Amino acid sequence: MSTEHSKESIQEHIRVYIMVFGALAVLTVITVLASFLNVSTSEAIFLALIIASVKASLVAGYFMHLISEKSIIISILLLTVFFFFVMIFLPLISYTDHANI
Amino acid sequence: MSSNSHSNDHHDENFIQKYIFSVDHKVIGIQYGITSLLFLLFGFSLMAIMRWQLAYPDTVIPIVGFLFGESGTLASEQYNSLGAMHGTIMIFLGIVPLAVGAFGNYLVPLQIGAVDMAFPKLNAASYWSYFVGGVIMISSFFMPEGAARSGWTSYPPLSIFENGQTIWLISMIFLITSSLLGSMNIIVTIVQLRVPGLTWMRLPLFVWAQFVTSFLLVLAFPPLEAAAVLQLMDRVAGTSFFLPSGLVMSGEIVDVAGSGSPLLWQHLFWFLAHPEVYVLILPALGIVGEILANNTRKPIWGFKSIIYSMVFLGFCSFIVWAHHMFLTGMGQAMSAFFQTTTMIISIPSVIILTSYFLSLWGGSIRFNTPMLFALAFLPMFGIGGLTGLPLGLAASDIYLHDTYYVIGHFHYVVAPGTIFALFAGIYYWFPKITGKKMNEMLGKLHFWPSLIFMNGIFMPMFIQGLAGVSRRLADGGVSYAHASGVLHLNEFMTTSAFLLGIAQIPFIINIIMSLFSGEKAGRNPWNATTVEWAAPSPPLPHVNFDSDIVVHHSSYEYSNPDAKKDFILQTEK
Amino acid sequence: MLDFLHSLGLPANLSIQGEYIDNANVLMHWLMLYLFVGWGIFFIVSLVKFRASKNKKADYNGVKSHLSSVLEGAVAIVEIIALFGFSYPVWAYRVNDVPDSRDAINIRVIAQQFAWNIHYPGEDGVFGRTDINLVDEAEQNFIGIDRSDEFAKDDIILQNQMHIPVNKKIRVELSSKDVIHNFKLPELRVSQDAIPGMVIPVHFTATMTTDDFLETVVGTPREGKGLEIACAQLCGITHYRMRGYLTVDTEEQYNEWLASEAEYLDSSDDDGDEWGDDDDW
Amino acid sequence: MEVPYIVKEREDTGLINSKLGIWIFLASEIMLFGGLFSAYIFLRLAAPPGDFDYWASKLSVPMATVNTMILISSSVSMVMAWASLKLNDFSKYKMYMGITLLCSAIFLVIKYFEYTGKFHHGIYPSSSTFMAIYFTLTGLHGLHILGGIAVMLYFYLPISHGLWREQPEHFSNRVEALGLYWHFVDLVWIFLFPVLYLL
Ligand code: HEA
Ligand code: HEA
Ligand code: CUA
Ligand SMILES: [Cu+2]
Repeated sequence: MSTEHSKESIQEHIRVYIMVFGALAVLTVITVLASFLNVSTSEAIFLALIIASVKASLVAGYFMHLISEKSIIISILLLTVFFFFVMIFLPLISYTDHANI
Repeated sequence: MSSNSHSNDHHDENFIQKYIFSVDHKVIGIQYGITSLLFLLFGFSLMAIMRWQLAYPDTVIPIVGFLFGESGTLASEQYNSLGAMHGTIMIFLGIVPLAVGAFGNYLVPLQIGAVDMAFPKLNAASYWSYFVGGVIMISSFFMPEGAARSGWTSYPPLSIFENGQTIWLISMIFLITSSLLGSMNIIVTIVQLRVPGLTWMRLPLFVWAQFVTSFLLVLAFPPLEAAAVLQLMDRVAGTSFFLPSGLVMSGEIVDVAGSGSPLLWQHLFWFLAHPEVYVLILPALGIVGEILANNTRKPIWGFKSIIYSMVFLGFCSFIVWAHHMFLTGMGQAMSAFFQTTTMIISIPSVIILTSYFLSLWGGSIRFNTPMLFALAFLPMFGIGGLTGLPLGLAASDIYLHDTYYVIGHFHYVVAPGTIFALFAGIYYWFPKITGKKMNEMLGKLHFWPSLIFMNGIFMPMFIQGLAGVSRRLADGGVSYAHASGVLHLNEFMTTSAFLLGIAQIPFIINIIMSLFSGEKAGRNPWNATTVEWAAPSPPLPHVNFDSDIVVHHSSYEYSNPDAKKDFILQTEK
Repeated sequence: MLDFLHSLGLPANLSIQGEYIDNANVLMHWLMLYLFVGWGIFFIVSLVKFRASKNKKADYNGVKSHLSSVLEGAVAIVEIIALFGFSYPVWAYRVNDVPDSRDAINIRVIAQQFAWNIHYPGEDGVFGRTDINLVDEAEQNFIGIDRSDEFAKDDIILQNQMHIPVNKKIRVELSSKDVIHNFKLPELRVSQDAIPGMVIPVHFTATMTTDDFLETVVGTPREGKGLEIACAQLCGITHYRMRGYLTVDTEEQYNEWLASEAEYLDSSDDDGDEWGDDDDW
Repeated sequence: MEVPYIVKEREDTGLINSKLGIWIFLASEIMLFGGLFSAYIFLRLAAPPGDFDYWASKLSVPMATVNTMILISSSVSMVMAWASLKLNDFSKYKMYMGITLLCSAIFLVIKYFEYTGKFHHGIYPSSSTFMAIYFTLTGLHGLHILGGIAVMLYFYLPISHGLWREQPEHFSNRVEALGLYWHFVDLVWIFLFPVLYLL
């Protein structure tokens, strides 16, 4: 940390944090409002997850500094995310496959 | 290392700090080792009682019969308890802690030239969490409900209704936490604490194996933890995650909200439990690699492809799990997917084994005890692995699923496979750990009978399995007509199992005797090449090495034609 | 190889699909045998040839040929053949070729701790209504059949007794009342989990009657013991003796048996007394 | 001899130990919550249609919205606390850490009222599969908050301040690791909120 975090860059960071905070607040309101929209369930799910993912990326990218993180950590996380999706979707697919017989 | 480190502030530790609540990876490794060997012995004893019942159903159990009630015989629910606990203890309290906790802890820092694990306190926490989990697991035998009896797989709905399961779940949460802490530590240690010059491709196979293993543990265990929490909720909070609507238990409608799914548990369980079986085998493969290189006096053939295979194996192990679930009514697409991935995953295993075989060619093979165990590992793992193939093919699994064929398959990989590799490791590194060599004669007296009796137990299981005898039968199949042709084998298997137990006596004697009066071993009794042999035997408390370590060579420089000796220590200039 | 497996203990196969399953098994065992013997010979030769007492100095480079990659490729090819040639088709037959209920004998099997409830639709060919609220063990109504339902009047419900005709497609709808069981007919190479909350169809065609089968086992330890329905999934305390009896009849025997069961149903006002000759329950 | 790379990054990886360690821990946490999310989706598919919607409508969206805001604020104040350390401003650090603690406490209080509100209406985990997963997910999340509070208290109270005086770098690295954990807890909530309350 010592090298890349000069005083100025930290000050710059702080500005970014405040902006991200604003964005998160706005997005939260949007999520709630969107849930009152009259859309089909699948559209609602899609919309809600998109917004949540944007928020999550903001937190991970800026608060957790992932956008400037070292490649080892990024690759470990990519691996994890891959298995995360495997774990979520393979049982689901196999559930629907079960129902077919 | 760093200039302002307080190097000598470890001298005034008292006994408790030094041996009980130590944060030194070597002490923790030994604690893990002793505890897990005792659990191994305990798991063996449970199995001995089961095997007695299988060979002589409903006769009085010799010696320990009084533990099982007035009749002195084993009731079927007791048999189910012993089975579930044998599986659980062997896997989660025996082999994994021994292979990862003990060997990983002790050797990884040494082999990469580090002073300790990256997080010593976390390391101690990991051991104590394991210890508490183990005590809870054992305590379930003394609870009014008794120990868990739904198999180590704990399939709901049975596990929701059967006695003893709550304690099992709580204990598992401790054990999972322990493994998570331990494996995070190992990953960070390997990434961060390698000494200068020790590049990834110079790491010994054992370290690679631990690295991949740790990733499996970190990423596969949490889903089981989640599943355990859900099952605990089902048991104590009356939820119905795993209970569908409309259950009728012994004539009464089960009063829960319903609409849960028993298959959800199976998915989450096997998402862990398949990678878990590679957790059982990878450290063993690593140990065998070390010993083969050392005792053939030549580099491991196909070193790089072995490493790639291990990584690939680890990766693929996450996408094959449902081969344990073929008969749950799986459709065409999923069965095709999972049997294909299962066939794919067998290829890297074949590559690793083939490379080991080819490493023998051109060697100058020494047959000492560690080498004998390591060599025996190869065909034994071969049998186990090969019999995995018909199980992995959905078509043949229809017939073989949940028969003794499966029991035979996996015992060949874990018992004469992994256990032999771990024995080999103990014989091989004992001089490093204690400074004393183990007795060769007793070692061979341990090896040969073990090899024979292991096969005596597990080979007939394939025959029983082909005859269609199911596993987890409290009477060994007496009730079923199709078992009648192969029942006579039970007695033979049981006798072999008891003789196998007796064959361990030389081993225990050997350990104790060598500890006190073994031949002194120097730093490098086997003329080996990896970094741990540059440390004194035993390595210094807390710092391991007595000189600065820099690595100049790849890990198995044996019989290099340019060198004067037949081995080049990695740390030599 | 099949003979060899039989000599080890594999029982005779009595069903059409069983043949394909056995073929897959045989192929895999050939592969295993070749690999094991091949590697085994190499292993032993290496150990003898390169023992330290004979070969003092190891060769740094070792094997140079790339034959091993060829071998690994060969293993992969055999596995591909096994998958495409044997396993996928068997599975497709298993899950996609489930016969239409009009083309097959329909039987419902409802597993419970620790018995198999076998439910025949009777003469009208339609299963009567069942309702879990009607389950009454004391009244022997294990599956909650509603006898007041029109279709239920002629339904035959038995415990642990299953009769099927030979050479006819059988379609079993498998379910469970409590925990997971596994409906296993070893000689017919049928095995399927019975999972509560799910109804899973299983189909098979027997190729030999029980009587003929019994003749083939004369003189073996199995002599006089017919076919059984095994439970192959741990399901509780007496899982080990949860078994039913399967009788494969000729067409005439089967019809006769059906008629006698139906008669029995008519003669008794109490619908639940015909639990057959189950011995040790 | 001490374990190296506690304060100074290792050259080839560019990392200190604790940073890598906490990220691997978070990876395992992703899989833990992933298992539960997987259960949620699986059970939602298996449930009778409309069942989840019906039960979800019993939850209080306003309370959860407020809680979302609070948790996001705590995340910001956490990262500000760390930045203050980097700017060598310890009193600001104390202030921000205090805010974070306060926010997390409020979060738990609101959660407490949500839970007891449900219990008053006779709604328990056993009421339906949705409620079961709701209580399990939020309960586990709450435990994570509780754990976070414990560690935050440690870094807030003077017992840990000796380290700041002796090795400020080491101290701020620890706070950074704590922050990463805390943001993760926030991140989980960001998904829990729409998944449980809104869909
Ligand atoms: C260490 C543990 C371990 C290992 C390594 C494996 C390895 C494999 N396993 Fe096994 N397995 C278990 C432990 C293990 N298994 C356990 C514990 C169970 C039961 C769980 C339960 O239900 O309780 C099980 C169950 C199990 C099943 C489920 C069976 C059922 O319930 O119906 C299946 C199905 O696909 C399977 C397949 C495989 C395959 C394809 C491999 C492959 O990875 C194997 C690849 C290896 C080879 C192909 C060998 C190559 C060797 C050579 C080529 C050389 C041979 C020659 C000589 C030595 C001379 N295993
Ligand atoms: C790692 C896992 C592992 C290991 C090593 C073993 C080892 C053995 N197992 Fe086990 N077994 C399982 C995992 C394991 N098992 C599982 C998961 C099941 C399924 C459970 C279920 O159905 O749910 C099972 C089930 C199982 C069954 C089937 C039960 C049934 O289905 O009804 C049988 C039957 O014979 C059996 C036998 C044996 C035998 C004879 C050994 C022998 O190989 C034992 C060898 C061990 C020793 C010889 C002890 C060595 C100890 C020492 C040397 C101590 C030294 C001590 C000091 C120095 C302090 N096992
Ligand atoms: Cu029913 Cu086992
Ligand atoms: Cu597996």
